Amino acid sequence: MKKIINNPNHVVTEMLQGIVKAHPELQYFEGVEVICKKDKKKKVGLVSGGGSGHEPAHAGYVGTGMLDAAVSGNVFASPSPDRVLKGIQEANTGEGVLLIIKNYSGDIMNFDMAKELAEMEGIRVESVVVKDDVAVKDSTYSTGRRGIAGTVFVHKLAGAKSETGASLDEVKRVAEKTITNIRSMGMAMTPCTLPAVGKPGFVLEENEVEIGMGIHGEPGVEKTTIKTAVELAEILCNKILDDYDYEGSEVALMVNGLGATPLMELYILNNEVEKVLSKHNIKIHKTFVGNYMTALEMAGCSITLLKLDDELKELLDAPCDTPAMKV
Amino acid sequence: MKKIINNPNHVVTEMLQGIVKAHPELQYFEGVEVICKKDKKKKVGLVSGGGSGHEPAHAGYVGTGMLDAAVSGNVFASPSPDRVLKGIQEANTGEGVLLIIKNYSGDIMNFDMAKELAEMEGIRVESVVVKDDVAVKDSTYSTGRRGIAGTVFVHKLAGAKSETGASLDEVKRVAEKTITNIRSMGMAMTPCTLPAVGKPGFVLEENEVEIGMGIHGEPGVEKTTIKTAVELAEILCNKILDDYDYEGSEVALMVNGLGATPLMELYILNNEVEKVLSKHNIKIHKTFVGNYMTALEMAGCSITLLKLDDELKELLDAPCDTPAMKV
Amino acid sequence: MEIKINTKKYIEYIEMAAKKIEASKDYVTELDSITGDGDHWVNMNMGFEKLVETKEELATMDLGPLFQKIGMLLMSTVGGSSGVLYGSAYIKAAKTIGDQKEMDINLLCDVLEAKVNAIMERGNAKPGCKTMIDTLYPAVTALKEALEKGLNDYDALQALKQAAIDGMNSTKDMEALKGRACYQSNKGAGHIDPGAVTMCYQIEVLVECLCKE
Amino acid sequence: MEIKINTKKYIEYIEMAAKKIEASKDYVTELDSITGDGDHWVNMNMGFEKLVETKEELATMDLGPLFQKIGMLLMSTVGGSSGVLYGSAYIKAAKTIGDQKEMDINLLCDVLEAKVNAIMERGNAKPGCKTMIDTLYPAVTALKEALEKGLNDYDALQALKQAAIDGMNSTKDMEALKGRACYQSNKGAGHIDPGAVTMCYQIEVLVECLCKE
Ligand SMILES: Nc1ncnc2c1ncn2[C@@H]1O[C@H](COP(=O)(O)OP(=O)(O)O)[C@@H](O)[C@H]1O
Ligand SMILES: Nc1ncnc2c1ncn2[C@@H]1O[C@H](COP(=O)(O)OP(=O)(O)O)[C@@H](O)[C@H]1O
Ligand SMILES: [Mg+2]
Ligand SMILES: [Mg+2]
Ligand SMILES: [Mg+2]
Ligand SMILES: [Mg+2]
Repeated sequence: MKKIINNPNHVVTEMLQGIVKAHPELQYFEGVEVICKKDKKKKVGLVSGGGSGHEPAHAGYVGTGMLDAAVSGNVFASPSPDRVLKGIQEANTGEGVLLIIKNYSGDIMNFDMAKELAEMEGIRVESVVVKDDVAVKDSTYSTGRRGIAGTVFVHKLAGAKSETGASLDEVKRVAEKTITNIRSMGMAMTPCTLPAVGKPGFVLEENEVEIGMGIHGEPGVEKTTIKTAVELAEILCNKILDDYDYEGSEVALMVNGLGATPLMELYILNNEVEKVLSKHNIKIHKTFVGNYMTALEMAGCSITLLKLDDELKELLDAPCDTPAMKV
Repeated sequence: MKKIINNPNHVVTEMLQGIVKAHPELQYFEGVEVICKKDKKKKVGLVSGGGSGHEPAHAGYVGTGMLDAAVSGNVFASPSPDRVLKGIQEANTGEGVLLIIKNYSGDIMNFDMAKELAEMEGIRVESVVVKDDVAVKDSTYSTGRRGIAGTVFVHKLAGAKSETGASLDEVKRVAEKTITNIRSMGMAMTPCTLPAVGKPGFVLEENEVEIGMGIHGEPGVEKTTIKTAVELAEILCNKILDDYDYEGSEVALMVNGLGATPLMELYILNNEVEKVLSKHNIKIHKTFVGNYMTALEMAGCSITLLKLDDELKELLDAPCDTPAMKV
Repeated sequence: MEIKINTKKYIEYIEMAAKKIEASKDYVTELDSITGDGDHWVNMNMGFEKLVETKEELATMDLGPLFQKIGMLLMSTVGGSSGVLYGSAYIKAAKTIGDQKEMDINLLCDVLEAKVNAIMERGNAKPGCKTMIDTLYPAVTALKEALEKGLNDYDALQALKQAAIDGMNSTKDMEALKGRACYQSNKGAGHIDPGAVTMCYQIEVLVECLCKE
Repeated sequence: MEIKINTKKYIEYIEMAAKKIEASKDYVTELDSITGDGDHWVNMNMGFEKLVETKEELATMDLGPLFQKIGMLLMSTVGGSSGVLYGSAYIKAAKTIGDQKEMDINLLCDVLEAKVNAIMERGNAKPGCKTMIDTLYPAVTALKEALEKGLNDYDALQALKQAAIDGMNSTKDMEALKGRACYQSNKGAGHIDPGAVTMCYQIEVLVECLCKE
């Protein structure tokens, strides 16, 4: 395993220390692994988080116009309720707190429990669950769809809403509306290695890619040979367009890298995605190309579409200033 | 070779098409592979460029407060003089143009020739050469030090100066002062593959890294076994500190990824770099952690220090708005 | 034999359980690697190590606060899914115990029932989802029936244990509906659920601990 | 024999040179892979292909404009270091030719000298840096001496060619001071410089073309 680390068991703490050194406007609570804004404004607090290894998610989205606190678990492991509780406490300025949870049962259980603990302290807490990954069948029966890169749009739009001074219910409504309009689909080209494990969690052959693989290396829908950018754009977009009707609408587009895929390739993919979308008469209002929701050093990508109406568009365009996203 | 591309010979054009689709404020001249701002203000024009494969460099730094035009060659190949000439023409608003060149003999020859061609058209052109890589011995005898990640600081500071309406000579003075105060040192963990070649240009063993390797895979100073973040920070910083006296000064710090190294590792490295610098009584004014100057999908990093005085600090802190850097 | 569980006894049990879990490293890790993300043993082992480390402090507590404390410790140390599930279970059980200083078999039965209810509620799961519930739920049911039938403590505990083992084994052919195994293409079918295994170990050790004198 | 080079003849030479370069793919690529970045053959071949493609247009031009045009085409098509070096060389040579419609051996000598000067100036290099200059510089010197000595055209051209070959071979033991080979730990020593090879091919073909009738 070639990683720039010290002790594999200390990667999260040392990373968060490195983040606040680079971003002195953020504060770090060691032990509970919470990053929050130093400068607090009276407004609905936004908290997200989850396992580490998805950088810049989630600490990179703490700042004006997005999250108020981010809670980190160990690599690919949900943070425990006491950590989330600390995040809630720090994000709370008396206006209540919205939790933005990705749909993994571990995350949901830990965030839910934290919510109960916070409510026992008299903090009003609401939560929304992001489940944008169309690789997985939606289901109320089982855990269902995973939350992946689309989560960043939820941070952005709910954050913008909260910045306007809106109530907790209003911010939650916007977050839910955003979630309803988001779909993502990804693809992996190389495996990733958990620092504490030291070897890749799965294998992809020399010319093999896995369509639909999750951001923790969860199995996707199909292993296949490497595709051209043209083919990939079609496969990923079509899976999204089959699931939700974006035809003729205006969207925000995210072409996300999983960590080891260079910007050159993401831009080439973006070039093809735009062509596919324009064939479907979809107008792209804003495009985000980069590493927004990663899976350690996995090579691969995901595509996310968010259907916009006037309200969502205004919130998307509202300024934000965080380490990983500035609008 | 697993890359998200179509034809290996078209990667540069398709990438630049993808960039302008994501950033409609930029304009792309196909064929000459120039990216420039659509919105032009009367000021000294700043042009940089070089081989492709270093994304977001250089097109990602075109925008307010940084470059006016970026010129791309093929992957790792200098752009030809006619391309650079087009960049100069687009950046010129009558106040003259400054070329920011990385110290590779191909780049220097092509930019110099373009300068002559532009001067024949009556455009005033000056140039500066960035040579920040302390892995290579400085020399007036041979080509000498390579230009690497420190180039981004030159874009930033010269860009900020130009934005103030300063004259070409003044902008050049700032660029040269910045160059004098910059040193960088890098390290590679995996090779990279030129799309048109299809296999890696060199080999690194399972546990091997190469200290001082260049951003095109040029040999470094030493192949060694993988180090901890603590050791790496010391090796890279000490090489820089041995070369130039930063003791007791205030600096801008860049912890740069080469393309495939995840943010988690860069932040862990940043945590250690800060410790080394503080031992040397060096005050970090601002830190940049991310993929700023890459080498395709190489894993690895570089560290850059820029010594600041009041003038440079003010220029560093001045606002800029480009795809890859917003201050 | 009539059992009585006080703080001292429960800590004795915790220490035994910690040993049992420690010894199961390879098997449990392998199960979670096949069906999940491979960390279940690490998680559980960290949790029980933490409890053993804290035993001096735990020894000073009454049974209710002890369960509450164990819940909080497991929740924050184990992490992941099982941390919050065990945390919720112990915290709910603490409420059932209230300020009682000792558990007899009936209270133990209520405590285990509170635990399984807490886990089902927290995990939004029920028997048949291929989880630790498939061990605990039938075990509690068996204990309840045994007590209703008037079996003595020893026999009732044996029934508890046997049902736990059977329950654990029943997860082998199930398809996962909850937890990470549900993302596997075969939903983990053909492999026992790791959480069901560690739950079973805890019940086995509990029964052993209670029956040993 | 007295040589006369007009546009037609020069284009004939270009076509022959294009063939020679095309045939040298493996050898030149290998040399640039060892000492540089492996693209020298691709670069040069693209350039000469482009010239051949453009030959109808080139055929309409006078010698001076022809050289200017070839320079521009090589510059933009070849790219990298050699593109701008050949571009500069041809553009400088165009000035030497001016509006003359034909070259004799003396003008050819001046043209080659203009080329090597342009390359040295553009590359900030001189003989001994392990570059194409190490082929062209001694070749031009040999031609000048031959003409001073009053040798006939045929013998003078043979001297040009032999010096180019010797010059090319002399790069084998040199350490690179310019170009990518200077980043190699051994500075490319032990391997002939690829740019010196393609330069030599061009001179050999030129001599062959001029001497063939
Ligand atoms: N929703 C749930 N309800 C009940 N038990 C669950 C649920 N999800 C997971 N589990 C149990 O937790 C075990 C996995 O725990 P662990 O590996 O520690 O956490 P994670 O799945 O977060 O990595 C599974 O084997 C299963 O028994
Ligand atoms: N500064 C220079 N002066 C003269 N010739 C040079 C110089 N730098 C490189 N060359 C020549 O160019 C050749 C390499 O050309 P090429 O591979 O096409 O370009 P690049 O080095 O940019 O990849 C070298 O073999 C050498 O002969
Ligand atoms: Mg886990
Ligand atoms: Mg080259
Ligand atoms: Mg697990
Ligand atoms: Mg080359």
